[in-house]
Amino acid sequence: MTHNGGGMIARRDLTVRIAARTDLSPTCFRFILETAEEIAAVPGQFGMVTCGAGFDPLLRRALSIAGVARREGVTRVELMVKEVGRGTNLLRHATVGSTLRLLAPLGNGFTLAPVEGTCLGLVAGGIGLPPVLFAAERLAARNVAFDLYVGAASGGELLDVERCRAAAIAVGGDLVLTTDDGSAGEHGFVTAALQRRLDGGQRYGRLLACGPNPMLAALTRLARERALAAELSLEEPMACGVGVCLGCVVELEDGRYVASCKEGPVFSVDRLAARWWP
Amino acid sequence: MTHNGGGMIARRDLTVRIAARTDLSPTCFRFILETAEEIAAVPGQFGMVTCGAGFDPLLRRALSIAGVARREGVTRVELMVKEVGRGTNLLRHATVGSTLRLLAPLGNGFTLAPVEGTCLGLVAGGIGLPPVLFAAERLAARNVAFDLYVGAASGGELLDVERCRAAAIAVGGDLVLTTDDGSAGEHGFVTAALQRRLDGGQRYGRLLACGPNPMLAALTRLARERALAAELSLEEPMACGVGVCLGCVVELEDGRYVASCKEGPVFSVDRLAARWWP
Amino acid sequence: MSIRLDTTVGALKLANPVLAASGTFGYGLDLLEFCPPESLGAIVTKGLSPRPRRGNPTPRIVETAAGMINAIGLQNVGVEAFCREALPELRARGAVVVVNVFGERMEEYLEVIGRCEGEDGLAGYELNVSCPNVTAGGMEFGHDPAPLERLTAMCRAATRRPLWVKLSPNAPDLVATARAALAGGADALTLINTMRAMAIDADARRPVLANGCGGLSGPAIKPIALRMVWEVHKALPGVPIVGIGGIETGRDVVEFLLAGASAVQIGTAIFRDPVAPLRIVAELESFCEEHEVAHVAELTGGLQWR
Amino acid sequence: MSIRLDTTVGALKLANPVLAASGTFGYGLDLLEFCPPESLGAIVTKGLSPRPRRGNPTPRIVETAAGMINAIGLQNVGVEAFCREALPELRARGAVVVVNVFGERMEEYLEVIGRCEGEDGLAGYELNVSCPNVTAGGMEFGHDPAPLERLTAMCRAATRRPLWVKLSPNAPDLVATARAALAGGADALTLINTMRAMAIDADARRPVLANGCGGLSGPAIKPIALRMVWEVHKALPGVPIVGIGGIETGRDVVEFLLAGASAVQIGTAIFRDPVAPLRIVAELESFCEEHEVAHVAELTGGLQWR
Ligand SMILES: Cc1cc2nc3c(=O)[nH]c(=O)nc-3n(C[C@H](O)[C@H](O)[C@H](O)COP(=O)(O)OP(=O)(O)OC[C@H]3O[C@@H](n4cnc5c(N)ncnc54)[C@H](O)[C@@H]3O)c2cc1C
Ligand SMILES: Cc1cc2nc3c(=O)[nH]c(=O)nc-3n(C[C@H](O)[C@H](O)[C@H](O)COP(=O)(O)OP(=O)(O)OC[C@H]3O[C@@H](n4cnc5c(N)ncnc54)[C@H](O)[C@@H]3O)c2cc1C
Ligand SMILES: Cc1cc2nc3c(=O)[nH]c(=O)nc-3n(C[C@H](O)[C@H](O)[C@H](O)COP(=O)(O)O)c2cc1C
Ligand SMILES: Cc1cc2nc3c(=O)[nH]c(=O)nc-3n(C[C@H](O)[C@H](O)[C@H](O)COP(=O)(O)O)c2cc1C
Ligand code: FES
Ligand code: FES
Repeated sequence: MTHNGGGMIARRDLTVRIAARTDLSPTCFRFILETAEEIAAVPGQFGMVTCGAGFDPLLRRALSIAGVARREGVTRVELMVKEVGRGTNLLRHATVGSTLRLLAPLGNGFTLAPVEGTCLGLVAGGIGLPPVLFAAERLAARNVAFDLYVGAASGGELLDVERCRAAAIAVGGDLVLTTDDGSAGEHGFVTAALQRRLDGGQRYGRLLACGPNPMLAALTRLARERALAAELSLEEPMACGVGVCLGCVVELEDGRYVASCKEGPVFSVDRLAARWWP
Repeated sequence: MTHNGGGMIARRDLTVRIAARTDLSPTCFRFILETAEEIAAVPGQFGMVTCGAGFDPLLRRALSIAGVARREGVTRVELMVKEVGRGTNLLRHATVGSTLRLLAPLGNGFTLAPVEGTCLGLVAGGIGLPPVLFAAERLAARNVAFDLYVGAASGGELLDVERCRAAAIAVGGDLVLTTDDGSAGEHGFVTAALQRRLDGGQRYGRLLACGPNPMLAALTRLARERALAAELSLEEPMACGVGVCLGCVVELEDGRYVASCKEGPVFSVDRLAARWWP
Repeated sequence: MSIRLDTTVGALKLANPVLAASGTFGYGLDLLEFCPPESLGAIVTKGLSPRPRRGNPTPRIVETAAGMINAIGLQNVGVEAFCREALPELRARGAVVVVNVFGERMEEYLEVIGRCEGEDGLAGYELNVSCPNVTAGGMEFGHDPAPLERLTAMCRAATRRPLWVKLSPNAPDLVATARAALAGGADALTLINTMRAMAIDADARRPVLANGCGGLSGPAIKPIALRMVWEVHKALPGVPIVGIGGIETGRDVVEFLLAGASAVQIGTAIFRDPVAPLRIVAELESFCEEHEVAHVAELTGGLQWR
Repeated sequence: MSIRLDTTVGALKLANPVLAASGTFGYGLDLLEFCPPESLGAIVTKGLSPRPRRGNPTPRIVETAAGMINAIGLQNVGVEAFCREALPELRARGAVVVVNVFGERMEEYLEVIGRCEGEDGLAGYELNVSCPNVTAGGMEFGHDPAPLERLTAMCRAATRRPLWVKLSPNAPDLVATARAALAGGADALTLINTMRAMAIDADARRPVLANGCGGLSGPAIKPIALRMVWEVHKALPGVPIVGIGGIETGRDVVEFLLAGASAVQIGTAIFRDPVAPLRIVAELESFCEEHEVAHVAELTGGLQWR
């Protein structure tokens, strides 16, 4: 109820320059945003980004931070965006070199601490990749072992496969790719691939996941059935991103609604209300 | 009350590409819009241009056509724009290479026919230049004689002086420049410069003018006092540009309100109600 | 799949549910090359009074966020000029024409209808009882159920053609005015007209509009219009509603139909895009194709409350 | 020139006329590094009820053209938690705090006020009688003059602190409700709350919001809010008004002041820009400098009708 400064890292609202935009798939693109100011973030945290100049669209859009690095006095923030509506369409067509406002870092990220004796399981579905890839690269840098599961609708929608592979290889982990249509990797849902590995005896000390709600629901069921620790990054519609509108609430097991922008967007599955594993 | 097709020239609503934008002054810029389609226009006609992608700003902006030419299958429409508010700000920052919608040509233009025994007087104030320069260049091409009076707040705001000079010289006419602050050309209002020439015996068969309302009011007084024929291009706030909203009406001497987008924007001073020469 | 776009508003059959709104499409003949009137479900004329009206002084319009305020003051050519000059061409083209009627007194409504009754080729009347711009021009009818019912009944007695009453969103009690219009014999309700609004010029310390206040239209009001259509539909199920307010796309039309409208009108959207009504018909058709809606009329009132 | 930004709302002195609105600034401590509560004229708390409330199921918000609809359902921590957990820090910071109060029954309003009366450092109360989201939550008070007067009088009897009543734009007769609030002893009127509105998911054929309807806020409603402020100011000159609705800039504030407001509240703008209220104070100051307004209070009611 009181002051949330995004943990230890100070939130800032900065004017950032669109330094680059590259297509990742027919629907997704990468944004590199630059500023001379310092910003830090942990995987799972997000930013609120302005899109468009007028009052329509009115609100900022929530986007997970896919990476952040500072070099030679410039902070580079990486976003990965899927065009799904008007706001993301405007972002896709924003001029490289023009500026946006980025309010970040917001919310709480994934728990990256290693778990004695096991490795972590990272699971991304579709445009759920950015926080998961960010986590993978941070874990790789700290030499914490993990397997990385990445699913998409089709082969063309698998994003940044080489970086995913490099991160997993760096810690001796597996990269498991799946597509709903079987056009690349294993055929079927990414949660099914995970389940097969679990059934085959693979153990994970903690699952970290982001993706569409049906995937997260499947994962929640799986984690609860097998008593696995799991953290999910949820996507609720957000107006403010900073805990004052109460638009983005998630129902917890105790019946409370909490602001996912502030207490989340990453939630441990055992805190979530039953509607998350219907 | 019925069908207005902009005279003989068909109106069209076209997607046009911003081929170039160049600064003309600290506040004004030139737009070159390209399309493979054919558009024609006469000086004094205007277009309605979209600005921005969303519903804010909602309406198109009215902009006079400063020139139009077709070469090698491409029509180039020239606009000259002063940044005064949100719409024109968005236009200023629109990406070269991106597209706009242009509904044009609209309204009725100046009478360019020569008047036996006299030359024409063309008068532009500030961003009133585009239709007047278009008229000057068309008249020059037809070898109809005119003097060209161009006024601005200061020397830096005198737009496209070389083209103005070239057009006037081509027909042996004078280019008279004035600035309100005396920083270039004659000191004072452009209408005062015109009045001095008239007092000195200069005669004009018809005045064609565009500029801010106070200038047009001064010119109307002058024209009515001396019984000179004069046509003014007026700028009323417009929503539709095509005669259906009745937002842009101008009061005529007979008390009627007529849509300036349809019956104008060019009006003969003798048709205008008294409020035009208060 | 071939989609049926036809619909009915009461007894009136329309080829499609997309109409041009009053005051935003002139007398139907200004945009022939973009949007021929016969291509629409119907056109509603600019509000007609017995005699020509000058309207308000300028400025008459001002843009607002995703909207605009107008205070045109019901400038129009008068019913006589309309019948003589525009109607023949509309008729020749096969346009379905609804005459938007208003007056400062009840008799004036009757005068307009009376003049039109002498003409073939008019599909019906829409009573504008809700214009917020002219103090004497209908405000009281639209806000007060009793006189509204009286006015509607008088007009009802004067014609057998379809009679629509266009409701004011500024009325104290929307459903009460709706009931009054029906009690008076209205065949359908059009909603909504513009919302009373104001813009101020901070530099000049004056209202922007010469009239002071005006009516807000455009996408800004769509969520309110949609709520009002749904509210009236819920309160008076089965009553034909013509929905209007901020419609810009075929998807918007679907929303109004689901909320209970049988047809819709396109107003301010025409100012941004002269081809808007036709584009919207096409978008509506695509939506129906994608969603396997065989007949657009199936959508009316199809909203499932959660 | 040094500009005086201080103003008064009735007897309450404020350092500047820019307040954070209820429901858009939490309990004042969420945006400390962007907008410390003590830097504003005052902050209005999220609506407080006697006991904590869960609020509505999700989705609770949806964006519309230049606006948004919310149906939060008045989720709040309850007055007790507020007084214990947030108020001490607000007090320590020197923030001017107005408690936004609501209840499902009259007694609940009194419970909230009763609990707050035991606390120092509260500047006043704002009664939310206009929340369109909770069927039982104030709707009747805000729409019907008689119960509104009774409610206001009961609350008046319970406190000597400034008492504001926040009016509903959905009320049948705005001026009548304003009069009722004053008759009950209100010191000032806040207007407007959100406008009842609806968004429909055409694919799902359902309302977007779990609650069905919600309240529209943001720039879309500014022209309506401004008109309402002016209307109440004209009808009841001299009555202190706190203006609200779609304010995004210092210039917007000037417009509301000219229309008759003594102070304003910033709501939805905070969602776009966490520093909005402070930025707006700065813009207001610049406006006054440029226009040689020595004291911002001079602007109140300064609109010249044309
Ligand atoms: C914490 C968080 C992190 C996210 N990270 C990413 C990311 O890294 N990459 C990415 O592409 N997308 C991400 N999203 C989803 C992204 O915010 C939406 O896709 C985006 O807001 C859609 O906007 P639009 O205008 O294009 O779509 P529209 O459908 O036109 O948006 C309409 C409204 O719905 C909201 N909305 C629509 N879809 C979503 C959604 N899935 N989640 C939340 N709000 C939504 C919008 O914010 C807007 O207010 C994230 C969402 C959240 C909450
Ligand atoms: C027939 C005609 C021809 C024009 N030709 C030119 C031209 O060649 N170059 C040029 O720079 N400008 C021209 N203008 C003026 C131009 O339309 C306005 O400057 C522009 O609309 C301002 O938009 P904005 O959003 O930047 O300003 P804002 O002040 O933010 O606009 C707010 C609203 O007021 C209207 N508005 C503001 N100023 C004017 C104005 N002077 N005339 C009409 N409406 C206005 C806008 O259309 C908009 O609806 C012309 C206007 C008309 C009517
Ligand atoms: C410029 C203008 C003029 C209008 N004139 C009339 C009119 O004469 N009669 C009428 O009933 N409604 C009139 N209206 C209201 C529209 O028909 C419509 O009800 C309103 O604009 C809301 O729809 P929209 O948001 O699609 O524009 C007018 C609206 C505008 C914008
Ligand atoms: C998400 C949200 C929550 C709100 N909660 C409250 C509330 O608890 N009590 C109240 O009186 N008003 C509440 N309001 C209304 C605002 O205080 C304000 O009256 C309205 O939003 C219009 O102002 P705006 O356009 O500046 O947002 C809320 C508004 C929003 C958008
Ligand atoms: S988005 Fe506003 S509280 Fe979370
Ligand atoms: S701008 Fe609409 S009638 Fe002229």
